[in-house]
Amino acid sequence: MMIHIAITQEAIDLNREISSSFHGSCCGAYAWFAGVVREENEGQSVVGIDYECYEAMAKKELDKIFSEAQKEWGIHEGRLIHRVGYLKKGEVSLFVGVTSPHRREAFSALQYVIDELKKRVPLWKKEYYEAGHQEWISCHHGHG
Amino acid sequence: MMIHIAITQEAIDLNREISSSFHGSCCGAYAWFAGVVREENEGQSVVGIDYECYEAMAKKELDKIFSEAQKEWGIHEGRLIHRVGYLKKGEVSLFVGVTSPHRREAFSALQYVIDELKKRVPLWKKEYYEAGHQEWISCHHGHG
Amino acid sequence: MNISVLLFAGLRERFRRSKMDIEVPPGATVAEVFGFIAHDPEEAKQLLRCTLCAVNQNHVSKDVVLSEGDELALIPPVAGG
Amino acid sequence: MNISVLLFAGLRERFRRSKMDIEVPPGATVAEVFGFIAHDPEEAKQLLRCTLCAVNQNHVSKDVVLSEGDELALIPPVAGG
Repeated sequence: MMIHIAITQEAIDLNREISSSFHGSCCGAYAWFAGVVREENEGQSVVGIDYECYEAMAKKELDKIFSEAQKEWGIHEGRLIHRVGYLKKGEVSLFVGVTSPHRREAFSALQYVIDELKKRVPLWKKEYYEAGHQEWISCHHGHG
Repeated sequence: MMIHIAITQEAIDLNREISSSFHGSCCGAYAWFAGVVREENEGQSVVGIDYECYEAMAKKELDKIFSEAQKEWGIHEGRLIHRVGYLKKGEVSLFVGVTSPHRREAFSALQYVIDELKKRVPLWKKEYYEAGHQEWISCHHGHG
Repeated sequence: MNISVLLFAGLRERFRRSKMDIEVPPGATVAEVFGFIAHDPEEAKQLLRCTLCAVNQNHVSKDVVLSEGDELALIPPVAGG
Repeated sequence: MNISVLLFAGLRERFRRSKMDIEVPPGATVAEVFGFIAHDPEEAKQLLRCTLCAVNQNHVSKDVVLSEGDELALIPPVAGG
């Protein structure tokens, strides 16, 4: 299995990620996800989100998560890129791609990776509201 | 809800589809799927697949399927493009994209649309094998 | 009365055409059309069993009565994606 | 012995720094570190309750004994994506 994991300060280029994750006829199913900073969360107008990461550990943990997904669903390739720093509403915070011979496995693995990311990976976000205040969000209030 | 449905003879351009389906900060979750002609199906080497479609009815049925998904999960946008004609292994036969405020709804809707497409939409495929023979496939042997 | 029958995939190949314009008695049902197009009663029965039908692009049951000018599509098991 | 404590998100803001290099007695456990960095015992208890810990990038339980040079990360509730 090929795994690509990145934590980046730079804008996520969806076309580049899609192109990089697409190749080969071994797989019938390609499933992708992008998480985007929403303009609204629980009734409040959001202007942006600051993402913070314990990078060395996040990468280790993501690697484990993909290995678990591979073991369970036999995915062929996994790709994940998470942006950190301040993102304005509408910007992409997360891209995940999973490749597998059949679609059910691809969907299950894709959802597993994102669910586990939100539970286990040391990443934090602070929302900035139009009203002027800010708030650290825990996964129980997750937006994606 | 915005719905884009197309049946096409031309190669599906993933980058164009992703770019077209991405916009706005109303949605936190973008989920995409691509189905690709696999080089192998049930132990046989596949060289290509011929897709046939009853286009007028297929579009009607896809429209219904997206409406059902919208009603059930409140998706904001749906996009589906299915290629017809002869495709070589490795080529994209299907692209589906779904946009919604939260990821669970996007994933549920995306899977529903593909499952229903395979059950209800008048589309057929004939596999061409390296060994020289051909076979019409019914959804119970589906490859995606 | 005249109707059109659309054929797809394996059926199109079996009948070597994608469309048949045929004449059927007024009041004919969808099921009865199979008798007109099949080569023999055995084939008609087999087709009836494993084919879905749509009239003017809407799924119908096989006891529906056809009208002049209807477009009847015979839909073998589908497999898109 | 000397250890490093990494602080993130709300904890980083509360302590106004992302890293503390502190000295603790040999044989100190992860839980005991909270007593050294908190402003008072009440805060130490509250932090212990809602913070996960990792030593050298592996999750550990709070009764683990630390070693010279360990990197202890205090992990408030996460929320990526």
